[in-house]
Parts: sequence; structure tokens; C-alpha cells
Amino acid sequence: MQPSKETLGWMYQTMVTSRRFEEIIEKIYLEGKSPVFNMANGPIPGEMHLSNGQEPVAVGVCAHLNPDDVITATHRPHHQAIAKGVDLNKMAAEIFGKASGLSGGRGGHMHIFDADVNFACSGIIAQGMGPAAGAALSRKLQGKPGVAVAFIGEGAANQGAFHETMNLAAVWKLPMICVIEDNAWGISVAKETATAVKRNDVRAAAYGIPGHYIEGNDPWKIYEVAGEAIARARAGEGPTLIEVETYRLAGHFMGDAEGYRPEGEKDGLFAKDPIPAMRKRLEGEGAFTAPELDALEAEAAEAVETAIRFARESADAKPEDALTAVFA
Amino acid sequence: MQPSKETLGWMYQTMVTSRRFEEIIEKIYLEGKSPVFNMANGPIPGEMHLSNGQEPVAVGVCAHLNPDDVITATHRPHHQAIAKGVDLNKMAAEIFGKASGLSGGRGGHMHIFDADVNFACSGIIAQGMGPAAGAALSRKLQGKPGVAVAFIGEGAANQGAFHETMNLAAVWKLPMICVIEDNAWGISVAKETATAVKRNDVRAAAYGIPGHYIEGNDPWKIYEVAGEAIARARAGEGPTLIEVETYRLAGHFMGDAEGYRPEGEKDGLFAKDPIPAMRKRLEGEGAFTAPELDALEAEAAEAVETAIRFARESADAKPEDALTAVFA
Amino acid sequence: MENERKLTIARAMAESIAQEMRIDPTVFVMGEDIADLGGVFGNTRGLADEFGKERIRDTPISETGFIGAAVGAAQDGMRPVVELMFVDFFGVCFDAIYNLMAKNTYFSGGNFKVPMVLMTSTGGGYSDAGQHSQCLYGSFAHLPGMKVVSPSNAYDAKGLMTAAIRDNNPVIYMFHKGLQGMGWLGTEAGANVHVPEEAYEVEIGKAAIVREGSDVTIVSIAMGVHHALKAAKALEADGISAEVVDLRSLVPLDRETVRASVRKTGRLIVVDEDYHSYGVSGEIIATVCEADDLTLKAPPRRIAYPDVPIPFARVMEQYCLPNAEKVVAAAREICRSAVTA
Amino acid sequence: MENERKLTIARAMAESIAQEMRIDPTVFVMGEDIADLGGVFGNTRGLADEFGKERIRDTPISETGFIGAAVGAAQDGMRPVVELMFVDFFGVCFDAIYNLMAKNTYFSGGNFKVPMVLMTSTGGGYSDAGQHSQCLYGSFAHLPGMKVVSPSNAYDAKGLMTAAIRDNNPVIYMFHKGLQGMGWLGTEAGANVHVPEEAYEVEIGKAAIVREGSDVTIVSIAMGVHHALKAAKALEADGISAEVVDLRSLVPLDRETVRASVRKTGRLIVVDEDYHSYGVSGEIIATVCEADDLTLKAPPRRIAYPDVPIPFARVMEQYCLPNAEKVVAAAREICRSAVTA
Ligand SMILES: Cc1ncc(C[n+]2csc(CCOP(=O)(O)OP(=O)(O)O)c2C)c(N)n1
Ligand SMILES: Cc1ncc(C[n+]2csc(CCOP(=O)(O)OP(=O)(O)O)c2C)c(N)n1
Ligand SMILES: [Mg+2]
Ligand SMILES: [Mg+2]
Repeated sequence: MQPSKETLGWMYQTMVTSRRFEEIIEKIYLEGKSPVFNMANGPIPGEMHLSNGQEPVAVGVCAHLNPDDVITATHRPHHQAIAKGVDLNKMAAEIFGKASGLSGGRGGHMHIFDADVNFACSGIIAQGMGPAAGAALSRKLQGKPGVAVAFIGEGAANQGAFHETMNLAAVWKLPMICVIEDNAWGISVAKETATAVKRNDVRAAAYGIPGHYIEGNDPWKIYEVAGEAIARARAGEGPTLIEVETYRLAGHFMGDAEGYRPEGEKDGLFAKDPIPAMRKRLEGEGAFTAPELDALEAEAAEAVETAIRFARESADAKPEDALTAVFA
Repeated sequence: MQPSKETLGWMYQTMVTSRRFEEIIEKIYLEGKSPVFNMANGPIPGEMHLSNGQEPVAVGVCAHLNPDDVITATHRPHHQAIAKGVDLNKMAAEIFGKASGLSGGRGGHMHIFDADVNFACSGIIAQGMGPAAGAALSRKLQGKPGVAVAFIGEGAANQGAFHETMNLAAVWKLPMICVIEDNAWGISVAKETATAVKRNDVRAAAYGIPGHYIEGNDPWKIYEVAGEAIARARAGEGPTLIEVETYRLAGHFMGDAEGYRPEGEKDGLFAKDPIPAMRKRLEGEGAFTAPELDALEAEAAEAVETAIRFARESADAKPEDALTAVFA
Repeated sequence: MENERKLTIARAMAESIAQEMRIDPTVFVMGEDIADLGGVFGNTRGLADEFGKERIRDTPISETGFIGAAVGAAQDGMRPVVELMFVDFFGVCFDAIYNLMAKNTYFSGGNFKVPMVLMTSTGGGYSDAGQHSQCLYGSFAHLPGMKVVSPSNAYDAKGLMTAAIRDNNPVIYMFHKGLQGMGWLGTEAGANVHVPEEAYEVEIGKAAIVREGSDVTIVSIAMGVHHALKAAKALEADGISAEVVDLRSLVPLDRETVRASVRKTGRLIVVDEDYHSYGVSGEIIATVCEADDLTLKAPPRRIAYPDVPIPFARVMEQYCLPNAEKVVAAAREICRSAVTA
Repeated sequence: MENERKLTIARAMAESIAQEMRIDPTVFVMGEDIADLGGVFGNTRGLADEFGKERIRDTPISETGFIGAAVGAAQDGMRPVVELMFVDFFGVCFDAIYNLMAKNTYFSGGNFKVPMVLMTSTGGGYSDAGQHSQCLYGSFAHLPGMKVVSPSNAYDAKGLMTAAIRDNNPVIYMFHKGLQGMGWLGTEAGANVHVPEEAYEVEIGKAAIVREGSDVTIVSIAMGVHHALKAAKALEADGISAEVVDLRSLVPLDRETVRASVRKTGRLIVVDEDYHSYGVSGEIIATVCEADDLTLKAPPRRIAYPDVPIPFARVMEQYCLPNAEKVVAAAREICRSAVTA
């Protein structure tokens, strides 16, 4: 399964949108936080987990999804949200804590929820697993189409929720896919000190389902493997476990000094930045011309700017609205 | 690895002790509970989970353990407790809720704790796993000998605690063994409707450790496989996962009508009762004479009677002692 | 009564679920041993026969997995009714309950609804020891985003279940084992009352005055209501008139009904089978004492489970549990002034 | 002061752990990101350098696994100090905490001891939203078998940690992020106080009067103590003399110190960053009101976190949080009689 030119263009552009979005968020996040870095200050307070470098996973998987399909994401959700088609303006506004945000400012960056495209998050490790299985079960019970994808990190694969949900999805043959973004780190803890196996795809054997490991953060391969898994799920053949080697180009969250990284690791990662790599291949294979790619990038940048402007200009959440929307 | 005659005799006798113990408990449990069965009544109130049929697992494993080694057991702990050498008198008294019981009546049948032989329980499914790993870690950190064995049911292997702990034990190379008693049922739910794989030994692959499945509830095979795993753990080579096919000859708990069992299943199981089967083989192979085995059985029966007498004759727990022993 | 149709709470719960399942295809049930076995506590008995095992779905022993799944299904348009067999097991799955189920509506600014019922058994008294006998009312009621109800009788059991299934929010439905009407758990006869055949709702968040009185207000929930009613009867002989308030819901809490009663009687006793400290009893006392327009004639009293794990031995457990005698003693003590007056 | 050695709470905690580890080889530390990173909140900084990564042990993200393991290690003669990074995560591992750690001593009739410390961060105020900002004091304090402490300053932080490690029972050690003295979380200057170099214990279960006063008692814990102290200062100008009680321990709860203070002042305000209902504030109010020998001059008041999940947006969160102004307003209202008198 190879992506069409249109799909490749969408994949590249979406990766760029995510990257530009986070680059701007990164800058604005630091506003008001100097000379002393205090998370509580500035237009974007709180924790900020960037997904720079992990964009290929989001686009390779979401290229196969439509708004009816379901995603559950984590504390690091921007790339997945953008690839799933979450409203960029409202998402930006949410991250700024504005009344016009997806949740009116109640959720913030770790709780991106967009019912229109069936996108939900949890900041608790691996806790998107159960809800993804449940959405898949709901489709099965209702005889409605749609698959559910749970994105988690490689660290999350050591949580009980991962195990319970994979077994549930397998024994009930649910249209669900678990995609593990293996960025080699869970905050400061390296995969090999936390996980008893080198690659989590071997854990598929514990559930009698297919498992795949994808090396090299490669958008084409991710597209292919995810496509097969999603087609399998849509055909009623049950869940698949996919782990993807990817790179966390930023710290765990902003403010992370990354003292735990072996020297030089970061430089090596920057050299493998998937966005220039994809551009190079697209141009090299002659699929796209440089001006075509420039145009896609320019559109992406504009969409991001519009979103940020929307967020900046929106009214603050009303303090007393904190007391509303607890119950539907 | 083949058991010596002495070991075989101990194994057989211990199985008989456990069976006789539960047969008497079963009878006494029903005292005061007729004509209307009400759990709260009689000399032994509360839930009662019998292990009849599962004795081979306990003796095959515990034959390799000494009092310093650690066991964590479940809601169905009698056979394991007896095989581990828990004080039979105090255990009986505990089940009767007497002041002379292991815990002075605070724990009852689901909470058998004997520090002298490092035996502990939890009535919460799979929650003995973590403590077993911790005891193993303690030995490793202190440079002290000893292994820890967590016994769980096949239903428990779908709990998060199972997964988290197996990974932990593997990544830290702990001297721990997880023994799964596969009696095919978790209360009324059959293994195949709850577990995505036929045999849990394949789940060892998820932790990069050895996994074994033992068919036929066979004391000799259990002895052999457990012996290797325990030797491996003692040698510092890390954990092993063992699943044993076994049979629950009783209901899940007393009072269970077992309407969920396919017709005839119970009869087939009774025909495979491991105690007559072992006796037959011991005699058949000429390892023991009938009088030798009779003597072992008589000793077992006597120990059980002594224990039950001790329990019956002991003083009740004092009501107000309920308020003590919360803190050490 | 001629047309009386006395049901147990277990049957009343099952009847409500069945009626809702007949009219609403999005309602389904998940949990351990709920299909062939009909639920360890009988509250799903018969449902698998009528609705089949797709909609009455036995689960693996994976509470985090299937309660999390219920959240996802509820967000996707279903109305799951899920069973956590004993409330004591909440520790293996509480994140799915309190961080997902209870908060996703808020996190999404109301864009995701989580209409689900989590039913779970509570209570001791039959020597099931410290991991199978707790009430934990306070543990659930303390955390925002979920409604919490617990019936004391079959009429409320059916009406609260119907209201809970129809509610667009997550509802924790706690049923006390001692009230289920399962013979093997003992039976509190007062729980088995007339239950209309047709579907009806009991409003969540509304307490009931189940007995009127003028000298002392006894506030409780579930099993405690029966202790209170028995105590009230015994107190009559002493000339003490006790009013009994059955909270029925802990969240939302009907503070006004409690305060109105105490305004009338001037005295308060709370009966709570949950642990003494930092729970229901403290909250009810505070609710009354912080009211500006309320003066107590005597200090409030609470009969709660002491702050110790629940022991196995019958004599120990019974020593710790609330009962009518303890309520009577407390009432006599704080009503002394009333009686001498 | 000449010999003042002001430490942050983070450093005071690490110092206590290091001192105990030097004298007791059974003490070790487990948790996520506690070794190379020194703990997300700095309270294990430097320990891996001194003690190595066997005794300062990074774990997988497997809270049920490693907290359960701590229980097993504690029962086997070790004294684990374990970190649950945010208290909000308790839902993924609470069974190991409340059904094993807290109960195994009781279940075993005292034959197993479980000497372990579970340290966990609490509190919001820096826009970390609803899964990373809670206090949950009531959730832990409600359940029997574990001691629960939370320091408001570095002196208590060190002394409580030392006492907790030496205790033969499980202790939940809750540290408020806003008091840690980590710049990136903001810094409450009042928390950084003189800390003696040598090891010492602060008794678990003993509250402290951190400011004497005669008109109103303000009871709180951790961050709330600083709100209370600021309020007390502001109230001076109004001629209102506030006494501030720092509970320090929730379990055991020093009810007598609270009651003695309110006996003197006749008025009570509880400041609690945990949720309003069924928690600490209700328990403290009940503790005071149920005392036979105590008459209040005004109804008690509580400044607690409302019963809603914690929102992300700064203006929303700050609106909900307790602060000195809210305490001042409550004190003015209930002390009106005192001031006019
Ligand atoms: C249950 C739970 N434990 C711990 C945390 C704290 N935490 C947040 S992110 C993180 C690391 C996650 O690692 P991984 O799953 O690999 O995702 P990544 O951050 O690399 O994207 C941890 C430990 C949490 N949020 N939830
Ligand atoms: C976390 C948890 N969920 C559910 C239960 C209720 N329960 C007790 S025993 C049991 C079945 C256990 O099956 P298995 O692990 O196979 O052990 P067996 O009873 O067959 O020995 C269940 C579901 C429990 N004790 N703990
Ligand atoms: Mg990672
Ligand atoms: Mg079983």
C-alpha cells in the first residue's frame, strides 16, 4: 500500500503544520517566563509537552482515518490532534485557556477533546487504552463503521491498562489499533531500563494478534503498516499492535534540561529530523517540485498563524465558568 | 529432576492433608447454615473457596521451597499454605475466627498470613504479584538467599498487576516465579471467553523470560518444571512464568451451584482427581507400598483433626480487639 | 395490600435494566459473572436469557480495561451499565472511574457526554473480611464529576436505576449486599417493598423523610436507614420522637432536606457504615453546623464504622458495625433534655 | 539569624532520606525519574550520586507493580521510600496502597510490618489542569491503616520524613508542589525555613499552633497554612486576632489541639485545597461541633476547593483555589460580633 500524491502532500503538510504550530507555541510559552522560569506564568501556563520529531506516526496513521473514526491520545497530543483534523483555531484557543477553546479553557493542552472528529485525551499514562476499546466495542454493538486508535508512548506499554485492554480487544475482536510511539524515553527513563523486551511488537503474542515494529520514523512505512492494520480492523478481523521508532526532538516537557540523555544523542536526532528528510525524499523521487512543497508549507504556516491569532484575540475564560460543565 | 522417595511421600501426604483439611472445613462450614444457607451463620462464616483438585500445584512447587522463601497466595490459599508449612493449628483457628488464629481472627480464610514461613495472601485478584516481586527485590538488595513465588489463577493473568509485575521482575532480573493455576474458570467465566490466548505461558515472550505450560495436573511434571525455574531464580537468572493445568473440583466458593459448567464436566474432573491418581502411580511404580501410603494418609488425617480440635476449643476473638493491630 | 408486588432490590435493579434495554438499544451491561451467573448479587439475573451475551457481556477480570471501555462506549453514544463486583476492588480501576469517567465531560467543556452507570456492591456484616466488606461511600462522594446513589429499598432501587440509566452523566450506583434480598447474604426484610411494574424514576439528589419525628433527626443511607428505623421504633417507648432521613443520593447531596429536618428537631445523629473519619458522617454534621439559621439543642452524634480495617471474626465485625442499639443509646444521650422537659 | 540554614522542602526531604540511608542499609528509594533526574520535584536530588542506582531505583511506569513491590520489600525487612509522582495518579495503583500496604499489618494480626513511606506531590495553582493539580487529602485520610502527613515548611518536612522512615507503619507523605521551592513551580517563601543539619523527628500525629490568637481559629495543612498566616496578618489591621493551626498530620488527627484552640477562640475556619465535600473540611468542623464542652460563637466556615474538576485556565483555577483574601472575608464575617464588642 503506497500513499497517493495527494495523500503524501497531506502527510507532509500536516507534519509541517504540527511543527510550525509547536514552534510558535514554544515561543509563546516562554513569554512571561523569564528571567525566572515559572510554569504558572505567561499566556500559556502549565506543562507543555511537544511532539517535535514524532509527526510521522500521527500522519502515517491518520491518513487512513476519517472524522468518524476515534482516537485517544496522551499528554503529548498536538501532532495526533492536528492529523486527526481537530479544529486548529479552537485547539490553539484551548491551549491559551480562552473561552473560545475546545473546552472553554477547562482542559488545556493535556486535555484536547473534539467531539466533531472523535478525539479525546488523557494525561494519565495508558489510560486512553480502555476508552479506545470501548469506542470500538460501541461500533461493533451498533453495527456502525469506524475503528479506534489508541496512541501511547513506549513507556506506557508497561502499564496495567495496556495489558488489560489489549486482551479485551483481542478476545472481543474489536476494531482497535494500539500505536506505540517509541521515542526511547519516558521522561528521563530509557526504554531499556524500563521495558524487559527490546520491542513491544513481541507483546502482540500475549494476545494472539499481529504485531509490527517500524524502524526509522519512516512516514511511508508507517502509512503502509497502519493501513493494513486499519483495513484489518475495518474488516472485522480484530486489533493490531504497532510500535514505531520515533524521536523526541524536544525535552519531555518545556523546561526539561535533559541531563539524562547520553552526550551527542540530541545532535544525532536532529540530523534525523523527519520533516527535512521527508521533503528531501519527496523532491528526490520527483513526486513533488520544490515550489509545490513551498506552497504546502506556506499554507501550513498560514493556518497556524490564523489559529494563533484567533487564540490570542479571543476573550479569556470567565473565572466563574469554572463551576459549569461538570455535568452534562 | 525427579523427586526423591522422601519428597514424593511429602508431596502425597501434603496433598492429602490439604484435602482432608478442606473436607472437614467444608462440613463445618455448613453447620448452622441450614435449612437456609446464609453465609453469615455458623462457626465459619463468610466466603469459603476450596482448592480441592489443585493440590498438585502447591506441592510440586513448594517441594523446592524452604521457610525462608516467600509465597504470596490468593483468595484460594489453603493448599498453598499447607504446602508452605503454615502452622495448621493456627490456620484452622484463624478460619474459625479465634483469638489463637494466625491473625487473631482479623483475617479469616482469605487473609492467611504467617510470617514464620513468609506466607501472605490477598483476596484481590493478582495483587500478590507486586509483593512477591518486592520480596524478591529485598533479597537481591540485601544479598540474602530466597525466592518469591506468586500463585495466581488463570483469570488473574488478565489483570494489570500481572503485566506490570512480570515486566518489573524481568527487567530487574528478580528471583521470582509466577505460577498460574489454570483451573479453566474464573468464577463462572471460562478461560476461553476471557483470555485471548489458549495458554498463558506464551505471555512470557512479552517479558523475554522462560514460560512453561504443564498439562494434566501432574505432580511429577510440576515438580520438575518448578524445580528448574526455582533453581534458575536462585542462580540469579531471573523470573519464570509457569502455567499449570489443574482442576477445580468444588464450586468457586461454597454455595456456588455451578450452573455455568457444561453438563458432565464435573464428572470428568472427578475421574481425574489427582489424589487417587497419584496414589495409583506411586503404588503402580512400586515406589510406595499400600501400607506406607495408608500410614501417610493416617498421619495427615491426624494432623488435620488436631488442628480442627485446636480451633474448635480455642477461645473466640475478643470483640474489642477489632480495634487493635491496625498499626504495628 | 391486595396489589402488592414485593420485590428484592436485586430483582428491582434487574427489572429496571431490562425495561430500559427494551426501549433503548444503546443500553448494555458489562461486568464479571453477570451473564450466565446473573451477577454474584443477582442484579442481572435473567438478562442474558432475554438480551443475549452481546448486550449482557461477561468480562475478563480486567476492571481498568472494561470500565475504561465503558467510558469510551458512553462517549460514543452507548449507555453502558457496568458492574464492579465489590466496591472494595475500586483500587485496581479507580483512574478509569475518577479521572476519565468523572472528568471527561468537564475536560471537554461538555462536548463529550459520559452517560453510564457503575453499579457496585457495598457493605459487610457477613464476615467477608477487610477486602470484601467496605462501603466506601465517602471515597466516591468526595470526588467531583460523578453522581452517587444508594437505595435502602426496592422501590428506590428501581427508580434510582432507571434515573441513573437515563441520566446523561456517570452515576455510581452502590447497592448494599445486606439489602439485596439474596438469602445467602441474609435479608433485611424492610428492603423488600412494593415495586410498580411500569418504569419510573426516583430523582437523583433528593433525600426522603422515611419517618417523621420531632426530637431528633437520624440521617443515613442504605443499610443505615434500617438501623435508624428500628432505633426510631425503640425510641418511641422512651417518648423520643425520631425523624429518619434517607439520603438516597450522596451526590448531589440534598442538604436542604437534612437542614430542614434538624431545624425542626434540633438534634442530629448520622448513621454511616463507612469509615468514621473524613467521610459521610463528618460532611453531614458540617452541613448542619455551618448553616447560619440553625441551632442545635445538643451536640451532633455519629455512629460510624471505626477507623480500622474490617475484621473477619463475627464478634469483632459486629462490635464495629453500626446497629440500632448504638443509635438508640446515642439518641437517649442527646435527647435527655427533651425527655426530662 | 547568624546560623540560619534555610532549605527548601525539596532539599529537606532529600537530606532526611540521605541521612537515614547512611545509617540504615534497609532504606531505599523507588519511583519514576528519581535517579538521574533527582525526582521531578527535586526531593531525591543527589541521592543517586551518593547511593547508586540499586538503592535509588528508577522504575517503569508501573505504579501497581512497584508500589506492590514496596509492600513486599517492607514485609521482608526493608524500608522502602516510594514516590508516586503526582497524587492524581493514585487511581492506577490504589489497591496496592489501601488494600495491601494499609491493611496487611491488620490482616496478619501484627505479624507482618509494612514500614514504608509513599511520598507524593499534591496541589495546583500553576495551571496543570484536572489530572495533575489535586490534593486528595481526604481520599487518603479516609481509609484506615496508613498515616498521612503533609508539611508546610522545610523544618517539618525533614522531621516528618525522618519520623516516617523510622515508623514501623506505612506513611503517606504528601508534599505540596507550590511549597517545594522549585523555581519553576513558583515558590512560597514562607516554606523555606531554617533546618538543623542533624537528623530529628517531628512527631506524626501532632498539630502545631503556628500563630497564636484569640478571636478565630484557622485550621489548615500544607499550602493552606500559608494562606491562613497571610490572612491572620491582614486581619490584625481589623483588630481580629487569628490563631493558626497547622495540622501537619491528617492521620492520626490531633483533634485535641484543634478543639483546645477553638475552645479559646470560639470560632473556626478550615482552609482546605482539597475538594469541599466529604473531606478534610467537613471532618474538622465535625470534630469541633461534636465536642460536648465546646460552644461556638458563630457558625464554622470552610474555604475549600469547590466540587468541580480543576480547570486549566489560570483565571478559572485561581477563582476556585483557596487564598488569603477568601479567608479574610470569612473571618471578618464570623468575627463581626467580636469586633463590634
Ligand atoms: C500513571 C501515570 N504515571 C506517571 C505519569 C507521569 N508521566 C507523564 S509522561 C511520562 C512518561 C511517559 O513516557 P511514554 O509513555 O514513553 O510517553 P512520552 O512522554 O515519551 O511521549 C510519565 C512517567 C502519568 N502521567 N501517569
Ligand atoms: C480485582 C478483583 N476483581 C474481581 C474479584 C472477584 N473474584 C474473586 S475470585 C475471582 C475469580 C478468579 O479467577 P482465577 O484467577 O482464575 O482464580 P480461581 O478462583 O479460579 O482460583 C473473581 C473474579 C476480585 N477478588 N478482585
Ligand atoms: Mg516515550
Ligand atoms: Mg481460575
